[in-house]
Amino acid sequence: MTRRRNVLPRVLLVPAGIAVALFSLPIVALIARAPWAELGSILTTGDTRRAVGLSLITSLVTTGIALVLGVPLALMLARTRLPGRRIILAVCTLSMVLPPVVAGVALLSVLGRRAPIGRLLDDWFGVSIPFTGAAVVIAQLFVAMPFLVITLESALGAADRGPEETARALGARPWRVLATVTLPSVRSALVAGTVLTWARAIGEFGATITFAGNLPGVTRTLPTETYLTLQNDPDRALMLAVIQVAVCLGVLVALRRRWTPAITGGRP
Amino acid sequence: MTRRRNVLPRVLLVPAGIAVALFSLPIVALIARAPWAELGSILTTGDTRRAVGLSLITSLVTTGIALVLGVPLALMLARTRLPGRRIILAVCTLSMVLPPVVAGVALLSVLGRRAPIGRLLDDWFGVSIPFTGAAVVIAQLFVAMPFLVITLESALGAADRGPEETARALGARPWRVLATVTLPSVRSALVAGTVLTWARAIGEFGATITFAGNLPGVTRTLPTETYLTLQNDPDRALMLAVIQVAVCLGVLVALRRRWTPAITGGRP
Amino acid sequence: DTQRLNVFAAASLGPVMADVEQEFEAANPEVDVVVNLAGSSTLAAQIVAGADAAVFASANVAQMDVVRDGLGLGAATVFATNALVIVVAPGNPLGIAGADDLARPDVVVALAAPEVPAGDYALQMLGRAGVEVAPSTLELDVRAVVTRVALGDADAGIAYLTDVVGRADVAAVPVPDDQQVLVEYPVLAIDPSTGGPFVEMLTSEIGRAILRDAGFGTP
Amino acid sequence: MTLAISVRRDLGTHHLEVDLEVADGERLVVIGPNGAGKTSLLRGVAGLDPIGSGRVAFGDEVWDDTTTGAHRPVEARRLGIVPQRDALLAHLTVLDNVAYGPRSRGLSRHAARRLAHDELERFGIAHLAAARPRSLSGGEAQRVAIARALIGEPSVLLLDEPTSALDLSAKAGVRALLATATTALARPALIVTHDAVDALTLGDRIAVLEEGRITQIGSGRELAAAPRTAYVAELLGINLIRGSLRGSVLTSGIFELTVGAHEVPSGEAIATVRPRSISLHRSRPEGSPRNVWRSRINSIDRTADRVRVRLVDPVEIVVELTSAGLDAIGVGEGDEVWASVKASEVVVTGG
Amino acid sequence: MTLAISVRRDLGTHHLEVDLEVADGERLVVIGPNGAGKTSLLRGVAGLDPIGSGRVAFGDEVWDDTTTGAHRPVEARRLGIVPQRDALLAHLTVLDNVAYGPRSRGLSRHAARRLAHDELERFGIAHLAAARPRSLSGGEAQRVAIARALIGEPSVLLLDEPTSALDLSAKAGVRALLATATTALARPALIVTHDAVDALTLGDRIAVLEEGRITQIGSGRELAAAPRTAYVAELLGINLIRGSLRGSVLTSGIFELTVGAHEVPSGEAIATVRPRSISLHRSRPEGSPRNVWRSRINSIDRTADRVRVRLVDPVEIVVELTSAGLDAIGVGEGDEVWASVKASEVVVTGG
Ligand SMILES: Nc1ncnc2c1ncn2[C@@H]1O[C@H](COP(=O)(O)OP(=O)(O)OP(=O)(O)O)[C@@H](O)[C@H]1O
Ligand SMILES: Nc1ncnc2c1ncn2[C@@H]1O[C@H](COP(=O)(O)OP(=O)(O)OP(=O)(O)O)[C@@H](O)[C@H]1O
Ligand SMILES: [Mg+2]
Ligand SMILES: [Mg+2]
Repeated sequence: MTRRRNVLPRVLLVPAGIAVALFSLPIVALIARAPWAELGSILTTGDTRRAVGLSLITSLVTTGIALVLGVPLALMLARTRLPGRRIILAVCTLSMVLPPVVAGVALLSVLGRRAPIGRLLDDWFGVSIPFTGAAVVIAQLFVAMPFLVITLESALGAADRGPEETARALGARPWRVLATVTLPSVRSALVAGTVLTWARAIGEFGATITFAGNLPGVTRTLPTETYLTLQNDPDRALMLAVIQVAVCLGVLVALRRRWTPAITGGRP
Repeated sequence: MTRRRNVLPRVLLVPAGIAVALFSLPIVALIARAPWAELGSILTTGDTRRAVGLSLITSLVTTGIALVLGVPLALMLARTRLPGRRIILAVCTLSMVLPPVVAGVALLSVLGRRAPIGRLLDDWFGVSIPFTGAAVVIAQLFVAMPFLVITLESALGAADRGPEETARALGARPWRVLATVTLPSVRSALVAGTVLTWARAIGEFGATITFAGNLPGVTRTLPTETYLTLQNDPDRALMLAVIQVAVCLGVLVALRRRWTPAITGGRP
Repeated sequence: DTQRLNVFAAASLGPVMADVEQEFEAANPEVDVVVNLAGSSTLAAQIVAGADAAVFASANVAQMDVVRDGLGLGAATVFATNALVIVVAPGNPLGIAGADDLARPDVVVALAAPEVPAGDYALQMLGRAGVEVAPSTLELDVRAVVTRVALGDADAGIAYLTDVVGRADVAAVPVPDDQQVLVEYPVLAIDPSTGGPFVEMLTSEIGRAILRDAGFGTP
Repeated sequence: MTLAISVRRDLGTHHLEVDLEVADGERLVVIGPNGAGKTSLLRGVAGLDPIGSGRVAFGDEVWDDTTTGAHRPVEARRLGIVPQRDALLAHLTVLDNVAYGPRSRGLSRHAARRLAHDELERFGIAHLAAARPRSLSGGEAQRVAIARALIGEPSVLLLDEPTSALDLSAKAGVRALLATATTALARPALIVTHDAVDALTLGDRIAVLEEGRITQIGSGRELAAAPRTAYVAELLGINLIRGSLRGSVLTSGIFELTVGAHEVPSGEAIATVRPRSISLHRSRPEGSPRNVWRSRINSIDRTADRVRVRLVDPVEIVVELTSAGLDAIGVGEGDEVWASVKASEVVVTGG
Repeated sequence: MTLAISVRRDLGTHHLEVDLEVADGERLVVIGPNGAGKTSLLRGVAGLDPIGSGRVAFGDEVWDDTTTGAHRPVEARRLGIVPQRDALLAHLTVLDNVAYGPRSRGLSRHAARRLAHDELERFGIAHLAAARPRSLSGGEAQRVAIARALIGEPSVLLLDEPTSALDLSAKAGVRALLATATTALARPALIVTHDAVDALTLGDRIAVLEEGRITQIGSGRELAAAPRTAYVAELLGINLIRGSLRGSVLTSGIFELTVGAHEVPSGEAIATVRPRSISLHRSRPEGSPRNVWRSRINSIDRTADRVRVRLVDPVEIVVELTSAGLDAIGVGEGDEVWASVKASEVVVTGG
């Protein structure tokens, strides 16, 4: 509790330092190069604010849906002997492997107006998914949810089953076991997977633009806005990227505040 | 050991099923739409084969370097009281949040020939990083390594410290504790993080084309090739995407074969 | 011992550049042409950041200006032109005859974003036609506009003629001359000694023939 | 309602083959050497481990039946259970661990915590309510686990070595609490232990499990009167020698023992000798005892005023004497001694 | 070389304040009630827990000194250690667990495994070599942990309740092995236990730890002769009554006891009475005993042929008698009885 001694070989500081440099130098360069003078004008632009708002909302909705769908999937994969277990895991990974633009095309091939399911939706309900906020969320889900599923599945697979047995022996039904034992025991993986999913969702751009399109206020997210600005006004685009970084940092720090004590609280 | 009863609420099958559909339908659609007649001609094209080779090599090199750098970083973050711990974790996440093209610009701002560090490298060693295989790897590292770091950090943070204490009490020095206890205890997170990193790396495209360029045989990876083909021959591009999916599936299955028994072996 | 010649070319020029490369290498066996294809703005950023480019072939004048300003270089040569068309589904089921029909409420329109050249040109064209269009999406590049129409999610879009040449999954409705805009492709030898000959070939009759085959106009 | 157990399961090195009935209100203690299968049996009854083939039923509730495939999930068996290891839920406080069962069975959080608090008080560990399991001492954790098993109104109690980490006075206290609780509950209780005092004090019946089979079952008194195996005899502090009886002489290998008056027919037989009835001598004793032999001291266990000397060669025998008595002879581990016992102290029963 | 321990650490509810020396070849047993701080002490000495403030030294090797900040990491202390819980490395086989220490100290894999195999054979568990810890029974796991602690040539042995999960014969065997091993090693050994037989059999000296402090230290004989606290007395099966002595009468609350001949001055004093010297009666006994009082039976612990009856009110006293004796009186838990003891059986010592 007082001084806790370092149990790691010192040499590890070298690669760890290189890794930190690799992550932070480009961000620092970005911040250094950005035209801070334009910050005011950018922040007061309706387009930017709409894009930030849309990005935040869609990425959070995506994260929410990813939790609702991804946690059950991870549980099924880790805890039951599903026949196609490994194939499903591999397929989850594939959506990360596709270039995002191809992912967008693939989504269009399913949900586009002329595509099998899209046509049904259109004919029966008059609903068309592309060019809507829903499409943005679906595109983000497709590329970002695997992070949650894979992170969580691995943690669930490694978790000791003893506490679940104990809970059941004490009379807890499946839902209660899940809520009070299984999920708390993989809480840190859940947090990590959620953060990864959210970060990937808010950074998503290729699949979104291909599947959902790009209309200010409806489907134009901050990454799209940044990419477009990069075409004509690279400096301003860097400033947008810095704003993106700042927004994300804000959300992450807010989240960490709420989550981290819960994670590390148990350890002395 | 014989029949193990399902301890999960049945209803979870519904969201899990939706999630599987979300992942698999677009892939199925992709495969259905791809012009299989062209497969032969594509596979015999030197460009395609070079791109597949380059993608495999760079992504595996990236994964290797990510392990060498990322594992120590995750260890440092989880196991020592580094002052900037949380900030470093957040910064790791930021590189995922940036649109990949912006990430490429940021990398150019550090390692471009006119940029601070790039200029030093050029002046002192005559080395120029952009437009080389090294640049491809660096771009992939920048966007893909966070998955390894964050997945592993969370698993290390959650892991019981008891076994490490036991190992030390038995006389194991830090390196040995690391190799025989710490890393084995987070093996499944290590595998998950490695798979995520590799998948993200082999799918990387925006940062690569911006930072490393798109030189056939040198920096033109399969996603870049797919992107370019999409410009001029969309159907052929779909076929390329299917090839990418097939290559990745092959690698994943090969990896799973080697890894999975080790992961699940301990559980009854 | 071959000499390497880096050509930075807009992605839409890919097939053209591949053919010119072949011709050039045949004529100059000691030179190995390497074509770096990407969006014009990406290429411009790379060149300004110090990339070792001998030739820059841009899909628009603005990005060429970025490079010229950034490196303090002289004027570029226009080596190709392009024309806008209205892209529709094969057989033109909605009977779109011209820009006016793009304003119809039953027509889902995809345009390129005004930030990219094709979007800028499309706006100019619509301006000349005096039509106000409410697009459903502003794509990041012109190919995506064609993809939209090809997949059927959009009924019509505005793209370059070269984008639809030889495609069966879309059809083109020509734009009358009075609404047409001038689309120019500039090329510049960043390194005149090595890049000059390549630019020469591109602007020679050989290059022009290749460009015409791909649907480009030649000045 | 009776808990009826019939289990046949492969344990790797041996088979678990147990048929048992535990009546309502009965405390059945299962005792046996390490690795005999006690924990496997308990976990099988709980439904945590497969039972291999067989049947477990509580009254007319079938918990497991491998012929019909009937299975009642663990959580529906209303158990009061203390697992042998890792009993507590590490992420919950002590209070919430104890409240977990009642809460799972539908009580409000408040009511469950109140109940848990009372239970902790009964066990004298209310001051630990807010602690996390990791910070508890071994004995504290075990007391919490027992409190948690007794709370609510479990149908069946399954306790796996509930007192192994407890100090002497805590053991006595917990035994008293267990006795009261099981009597009040009037439900079957299956208690695994290594502790002879636990077994004799708590067990209405004691089942001895050796290598997966029950070798003897009965009240403590019955076991003490006629232990059937060396393990039971040792547990109860009695020497047991199996051999073949002819007349008044029992032969076991090269060892011969003259036994007291009996009506056991010749053939396989068991002789028992109380450790206190054997004397030790430094040299060959003179006088009346019919049985005198030379042996070697293998080990000496001490209690406050007595020592238990284990002799080996030609036969394993434990001798109990006072510390002063041992000092008077002046021998230690590894030394040779003479042992003697009167024939009348050697009781013989059929094999 | 001597292991010199001086530790002062906050344990939440109380303080751990221990000064101890364990000589080379000495087995020091630490015994005490649950939560007293035994495990904390052991982990502090090992370097696994902070020692708060103080100093731990082995010969002239300083292991921890909070005044100078000196610290020798755990792995450099060459310990033979059995932790109280989760002793084994779950992902290694039994053989590799036992081979882990020698391998860590530089032996080749082959040599370490060979050594480990021999050690497992010594403990009679070589057949478990390939098993994973999860599949072991509680007692099997504990034997593996002890084997692992004794392998190699540890400088100091630190064993935390090494026999708690063992059956009776395994306990005796392990005790014998421990005794041999520590004698052969000739190194300090610190052994925590709850088991009086362990303590008296293994302990060259016994340190009694209560609420973080050592309340008595000495050989088993010394402790038995003059227990200083109720805990020690109970552990050794002796009754202890603290009170104030005036002449031949010791007063403790409302209870008065006439004591035997003594030379203790008036004032605070301790009386001890052996449980066997007290008699129980159903009704008030006639005759010579000077001390006769009415009491209530709180609990009864049974061994094979004897029972220990705990009386409460007006004073806590344990009485030991034969099962037959108890049956003859015909009383049970909760009943009122009369107790009597001769004054000459009540030994008094200074407070
Ligand atoms: N999952 C398993 N795989 C292989 N063997 C097992 C498994 N579980 C138990 N065993 C073996 O079955 C035997 C019985 O184990 P069990 O835990 O039931 O013993 P026990 O009687 O409770 O012993 P103890 O008194 O030491 O706790 C042991 O030899 C053990 O190694
Ligand atoms: N990390 C901790 N935080 C708070 N309290 C602790 C911590 N570790 C130990 N304690 C408390 O210190 C006391 C001593 O614990 P310790 O484990 O040393 O007891 P022990 O003598 O080994 O008991 P037992 O015989 O039950 O194993 C206990 O009351 C325990 O709750
Ligand atoms: Mg057991
Ligand atoms: Mg302890």
